[in-house]
Amino acid sequence: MGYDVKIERNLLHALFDLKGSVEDVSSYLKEHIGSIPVEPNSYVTYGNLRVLYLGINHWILLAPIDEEQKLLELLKPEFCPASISIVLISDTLKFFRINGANADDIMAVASPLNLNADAFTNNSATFSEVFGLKALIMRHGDGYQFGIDQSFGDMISDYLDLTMAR
Amino acid sequence: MLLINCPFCKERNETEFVYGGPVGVDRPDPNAVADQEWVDFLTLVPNPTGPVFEKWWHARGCGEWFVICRDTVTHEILESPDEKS
Amino acid sequence: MQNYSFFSLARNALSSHKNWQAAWRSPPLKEEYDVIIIGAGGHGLATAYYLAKEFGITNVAVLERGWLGGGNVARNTVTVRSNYLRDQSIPFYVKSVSLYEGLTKELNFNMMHSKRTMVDVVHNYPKMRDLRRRQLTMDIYNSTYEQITVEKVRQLIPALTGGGPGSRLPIIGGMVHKDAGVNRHDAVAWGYARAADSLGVEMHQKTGVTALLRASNGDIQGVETNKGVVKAKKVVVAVSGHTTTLTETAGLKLPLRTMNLTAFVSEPIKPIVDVIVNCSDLGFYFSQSDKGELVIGGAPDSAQSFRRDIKQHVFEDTVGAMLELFPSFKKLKLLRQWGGHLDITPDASPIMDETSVPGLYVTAGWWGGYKAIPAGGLTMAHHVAKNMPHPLMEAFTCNRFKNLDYILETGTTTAR
Amino acid sequence: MKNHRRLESGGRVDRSKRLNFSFNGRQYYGFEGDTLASALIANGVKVIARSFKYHRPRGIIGSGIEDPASLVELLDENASGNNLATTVILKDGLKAKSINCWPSVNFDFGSIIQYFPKLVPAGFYYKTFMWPNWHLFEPSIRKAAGLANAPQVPPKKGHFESRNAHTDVLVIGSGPAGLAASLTVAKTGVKVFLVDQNSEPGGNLLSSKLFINKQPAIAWVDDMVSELAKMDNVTHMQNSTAWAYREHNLIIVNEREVDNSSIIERSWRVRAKKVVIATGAIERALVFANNDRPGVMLASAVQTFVNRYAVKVGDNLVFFTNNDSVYSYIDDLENAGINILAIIDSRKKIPDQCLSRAKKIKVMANSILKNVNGYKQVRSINVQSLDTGKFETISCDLVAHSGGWNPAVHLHSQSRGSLKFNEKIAAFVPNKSIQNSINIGACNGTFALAEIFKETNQLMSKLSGEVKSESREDNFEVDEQHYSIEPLWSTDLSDEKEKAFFDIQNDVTYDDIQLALLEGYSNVEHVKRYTTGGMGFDQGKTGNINIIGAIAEQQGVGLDSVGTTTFRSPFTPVSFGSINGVRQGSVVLPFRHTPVTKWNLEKGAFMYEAGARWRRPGYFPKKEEGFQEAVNRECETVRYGVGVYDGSPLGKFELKGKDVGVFLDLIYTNIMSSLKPGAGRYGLMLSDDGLIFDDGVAFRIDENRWFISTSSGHSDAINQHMKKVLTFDRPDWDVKITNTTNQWNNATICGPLARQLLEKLSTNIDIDNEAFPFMTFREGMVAEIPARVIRVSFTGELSFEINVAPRNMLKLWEKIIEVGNEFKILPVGSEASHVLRVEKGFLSLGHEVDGTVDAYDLGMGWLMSKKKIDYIGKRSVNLRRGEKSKGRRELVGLLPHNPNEAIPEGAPITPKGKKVGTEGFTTACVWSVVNKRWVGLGLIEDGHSRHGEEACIRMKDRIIRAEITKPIFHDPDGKLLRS
Repeated sequence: MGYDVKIERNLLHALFDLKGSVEDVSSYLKEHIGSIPVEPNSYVTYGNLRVLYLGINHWILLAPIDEEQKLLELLKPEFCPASISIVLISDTLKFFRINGANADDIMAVASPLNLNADAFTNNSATFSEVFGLKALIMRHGDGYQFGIDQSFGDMISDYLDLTMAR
Repeated sequence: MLLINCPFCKERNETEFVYGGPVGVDRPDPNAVADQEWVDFLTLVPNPTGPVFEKWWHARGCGEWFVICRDTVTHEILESPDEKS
Repeated sequence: MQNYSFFSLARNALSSHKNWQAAWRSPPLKEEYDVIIIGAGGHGLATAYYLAKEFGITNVAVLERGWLGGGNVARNTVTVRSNYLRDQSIPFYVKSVSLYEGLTKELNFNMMHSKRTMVDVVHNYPKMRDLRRRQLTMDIYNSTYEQITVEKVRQLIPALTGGGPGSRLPIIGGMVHKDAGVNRHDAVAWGYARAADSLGVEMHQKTGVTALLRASNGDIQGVETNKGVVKAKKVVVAVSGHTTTLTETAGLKLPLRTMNLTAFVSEPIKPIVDVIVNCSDLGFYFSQSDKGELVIGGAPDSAQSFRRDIKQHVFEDTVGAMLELFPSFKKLKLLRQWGGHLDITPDASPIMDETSVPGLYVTAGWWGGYKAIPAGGLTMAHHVAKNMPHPLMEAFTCNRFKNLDYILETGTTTAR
Repeated sequence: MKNHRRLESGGRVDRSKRLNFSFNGRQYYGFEGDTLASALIANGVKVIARSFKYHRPRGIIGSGIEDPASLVELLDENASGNNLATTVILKDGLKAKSINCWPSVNFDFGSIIQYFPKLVPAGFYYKTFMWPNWHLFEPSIRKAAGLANAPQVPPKKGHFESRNAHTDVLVIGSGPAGLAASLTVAKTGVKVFLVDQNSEPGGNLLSSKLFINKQPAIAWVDDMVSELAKMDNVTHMQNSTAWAYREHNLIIVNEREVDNSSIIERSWRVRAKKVVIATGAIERALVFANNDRPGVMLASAVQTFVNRYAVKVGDNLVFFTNNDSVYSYIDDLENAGINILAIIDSRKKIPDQCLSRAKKIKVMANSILKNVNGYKQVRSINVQSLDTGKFETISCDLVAHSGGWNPAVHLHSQSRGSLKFNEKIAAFVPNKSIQNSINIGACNGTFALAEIFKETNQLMSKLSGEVKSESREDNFEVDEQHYSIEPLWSTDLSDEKEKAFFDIQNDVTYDDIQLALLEGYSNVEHVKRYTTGGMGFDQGKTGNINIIGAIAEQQGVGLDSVGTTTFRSPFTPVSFGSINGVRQGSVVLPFRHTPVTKWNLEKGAFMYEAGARWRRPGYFPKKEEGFQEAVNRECETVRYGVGVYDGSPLGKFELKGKDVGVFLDLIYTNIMSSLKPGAGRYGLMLSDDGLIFDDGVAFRIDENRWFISTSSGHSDAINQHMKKVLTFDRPDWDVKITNTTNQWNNATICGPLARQLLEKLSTNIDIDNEAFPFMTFREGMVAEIPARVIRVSFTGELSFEINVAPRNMLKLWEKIIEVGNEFKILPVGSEASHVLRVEKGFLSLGHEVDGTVDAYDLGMGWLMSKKKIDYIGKRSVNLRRGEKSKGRRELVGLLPHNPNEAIPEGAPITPKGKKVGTEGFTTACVWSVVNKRWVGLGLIEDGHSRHGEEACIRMKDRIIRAEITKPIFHDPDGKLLRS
């Protein structure tokens, strides 16, 4: 008897890493996208685009991969002021989606993060651990998605197969 | 396995962190100190049976370096940095 | 000293074992001794014994805060070996191993020293190169290390069924260290204590030293204990883990940090592994005791600690590593686990020296110091008695850090 | 066989579900709800095991985890070593056998040792087997070691799991206290975990026939459980043992009988804000002669077997007690048809309420059970009245004894809570909690049910306050219970010839304890270690307290001052498989792939484990080609044509901010801030104690943007290092670091034909040497892929490192191989890279840098900036070198006199090859394809001034002589890499 989950593997998103003071980044983003989230480890949504607040002076902009070029042109990483840093990092993370009745079971095996509903809400996003590796975790549908360093993608795939209990 | 209070992410499992050693004296100006003082800076660290200030890096989290005060006997964390954002 | 032998056992059996003498006396604490040794652990007791035996200094008190033999000598994984890397270290450990081999007879106390060889299981080529460097350097000092094939590894350890060609980290070969052995740790403490006692050394348990006392000229002049002040012109600190706690009472700072290292045993099972297995690439080592328990160790905890405790993630890493090579142990059960704290220097090699406080000696920074007990005790006693370091301990001074001269020993703990 | 000891009715076994099992090869059956122990008793099996030292026959003594003796080995698909029959849940087809006996449990050769017991007192092995040598004795003693056999193979079906959980409250134990506490707390809405080691909830209520609220206690249990089951915020698990209480309220729980058939066992790491320990109490044994004979049992076990499992343990019973608890079993046992012949009570005055329960029974106050007769079965007992000194013999087949009750303080103690000795119940009880936990019920020393409920209510309302809710008042009406005790740590055995056991499993007797104390092993830890008391599978759950009591009595002090031995995890033994969970096979260690890894494997690459968990190709052997041929072929391709390697694992960081220049000047030994956009430099990073930390390159993109690349093994450490320096030492500097290790992959083409190949690949970058010189980078298109091309060289040849996004890497790689075909391109593995860098004398961290050398020793003093006032490590390097620079080990080349003789890497160099301390060692040695000979690198004392001299490499059986040279064997002027 295995766990009842559907797993999508190795997905790519358009990702931009943003660093700088809250003032600098919020004014730059306000101009191009919208206001930034206030709560640590949460995100705000603009259409199909999310701004994730993931660390002190650190944000990630996440969008479908086919928006990448458009965002590059919009954000102009090479030309933004010295006080902020914008780096395209889409390839850095491979995303895995886990949905279904037992998604919580899989995540309980994978991550020590407190994923209870009151501790990890629908607009939570955070770097934590998945199978001992740094991972960007969010809720997705009735389950979760997490991004992992690209080079570890095959390993995470193996780990998920082992965890599925089949 | 400690539960460490990160200034940004709040309480997280110790496995997300990397230990960075106890907080000793500040790095002296290498051109202004005597040999002995420089060596002491490098080799002598606080080693109390009780509270010690120490550095931790939230390697598998937000990436912040910060200082907590932890009791080396009970492992209780006595002080954590204020929440920053 | 009452002789222990089969005949004495048989003779005492006739009197229903009512005539055995106490292994050591409990004399009253005197006001002054020639030498005070703080800590009735392995190193403290061995130092006391050799002071009396080799150098005729018998007016010695060993002061112990808790119970005799209760330090790390009560908590280690009893591996005795000499496969070190550096010229400074190898001859010291070779000496220690040879002293261990004669200890049962010397002390008339069966340590059950079992020279059962250690097998290093090797998974990568850089490691093999490092071990080959050891092998050829060790040969200079008559310590043996031989490279063996994967097939030979499996022949020596039939239960090792993991680590095959398709595994995550296939085994590429091994190294055999025939000098390595295991023995009974409590017997080492008790044997030294009994022999030292018979030569006149006094053991004082539940006698905690609270401070080191210095004379106005700065020399050491004794210690303050929970039972009052005791004087001595020479004081040896042998209190792994708590070294700085004590030396700082004399205003002496030492480059030591205290950390926690853990070990665990399995349920007792019929003999299944006859050698000491060490696998630093995965991160575990074990041997099987004569009681049938597997005695298993892994990596230390990262942070400073005086709490003898288990870090669950460090423990799980060790278990996972062991199961990778010994998958049949999955249904084997953990019976008992424990921690011990020890202090570590910046280069992870020990300090054995007279300190900058005249008359105050320390033996500290032992990171896997069980194997060093006989040689550590002998050389420390030599230093105390002759006011000059023993040639085998010359490198392990406090002063080496003044010039940042490190003696870096990788793999100072058996794993990692 | 039939269940002839099974009662007609009652108990919690399901008589409609018959389960067949075998024990020692014989077939039996039991019912669902049985343990192996209860089923064996039902079938009349009395001898279960043989003891460790004396091989005495042993039966079932307890009814659960406290049992010290009923060890069996499980076979076949459930194979596992030592298991208490009392905790093995009976399954259809179960196979078990006795442990530690040969040839059989009923006729055991080892038992011969018991006829010479005088020769084997405690610690006898320390005193003998010394002459002529221990080695002669060890093999035969070792054979006797251990108990069960370890399983020979891992479980064939299923796997283990370990997982995490977070809860507000964790309640451990689902006895009366735990159930009441769980419901009270759960009603406040907080998240509650309730775990219990038994197969059914109810704890002690399963064994008793008490009434709560005028209904049988078990009905109350059912009510509580079903109410809890309705609540979403409650997770309730039976068969789940909390076995470790770690720091910061982390409790490890082992779950068996998992509701997922493919999971054998599951381990939970439960992090709880508050822990409620309700683990009950464990009955302790009394010490009297032959107290180990089959048929001598703990009194509570007899009650449990009768009430819970409906098995009649014996027909004629004698109680031996020092406390009240046995008196409450009388009715239950008599109702089951057990004939209670006598109650031997060591107390002078027995409480009235006890006597009133035993009106029809012979109660012998101030009396002692002297010894038990019978070998494999109790036949009779001798009782002595301490009033008269007279003896009496009573024929019986069952002795049920009770030495009182020990609160199960194990978890409290593991959590570092302190204990105190409570005289009233003569037991250690929790004193102060150190972590956020409380003890309730019997584990807190509160034994009477009414008081348990009262205490639970009180403590829970306090706790509920903490978890923000109003308190609740339950009013349980329960039948009265009383408990009083006068401790009896051991009967007087001074003139006793028979053995009386303190630790039944390890065969530790009264004499052993006395001997240890006589010989000065006076501390409780000494006694434990000298006698091995309490060190068995049961860790002394029923017997340790008696050892402590015996020491206290001998030394004339209270138990408080003797103290306990340390309570260690696990509470009960737990399988390594469950601790480990799913981590096995390919994921036992992390591994990293590049987009080319699969291609490498398909091309037959021999893969190596490299730093930072990368799996990299070592070399690409053709069929029937050896290692050296393959490596030579790859090296020659690079030296004379063009090769390509996958450099993706290199660590990469992008740095931005106005202070990046000065920051790089601080962390590298040389000056980086003077670089022009587009240009880069090789540099060394040191740690502040002057040891070499890493080597790599830094490039400037524009005024405020830079990128650096590091060795693959150190990229995480360098990330950590840079951020640490910025946080603690230079908090005001504006440097923003983004790890781009995974954003860029690269294929590096190297060799004299590299430029031609790049041209063929088609690129819009001007790749002429003038326009694009060594140590610069350009951005543009290569093979229609956006790329950043960098001119660095780790081989000494003309090289282009073509960096692209990972999604394009395989495409680029395949294109290079395809287009490179005409240049006879080959992929190059790490072995060839090693040869190529040795020929050039380039540094490798793992080889030449072993923690003792600095840049000057390596001949790289030019990297150590004299101009900069400070950089990390500068002061320490200067301090270490001091005035003297003699006697340091310096990097040299080694040319073996015999060009065809290789020097093993790592081999030591000694003065004149003598068997004396080393003066250096061989760091690397390779077959040089350009020199057609073996060439080596080594570190040797004062090597820089010894060029032309002879180095003697000392092997075990010979000396290899080599000429000391400059450490460079190819293109000494570096023309090729700049070409």
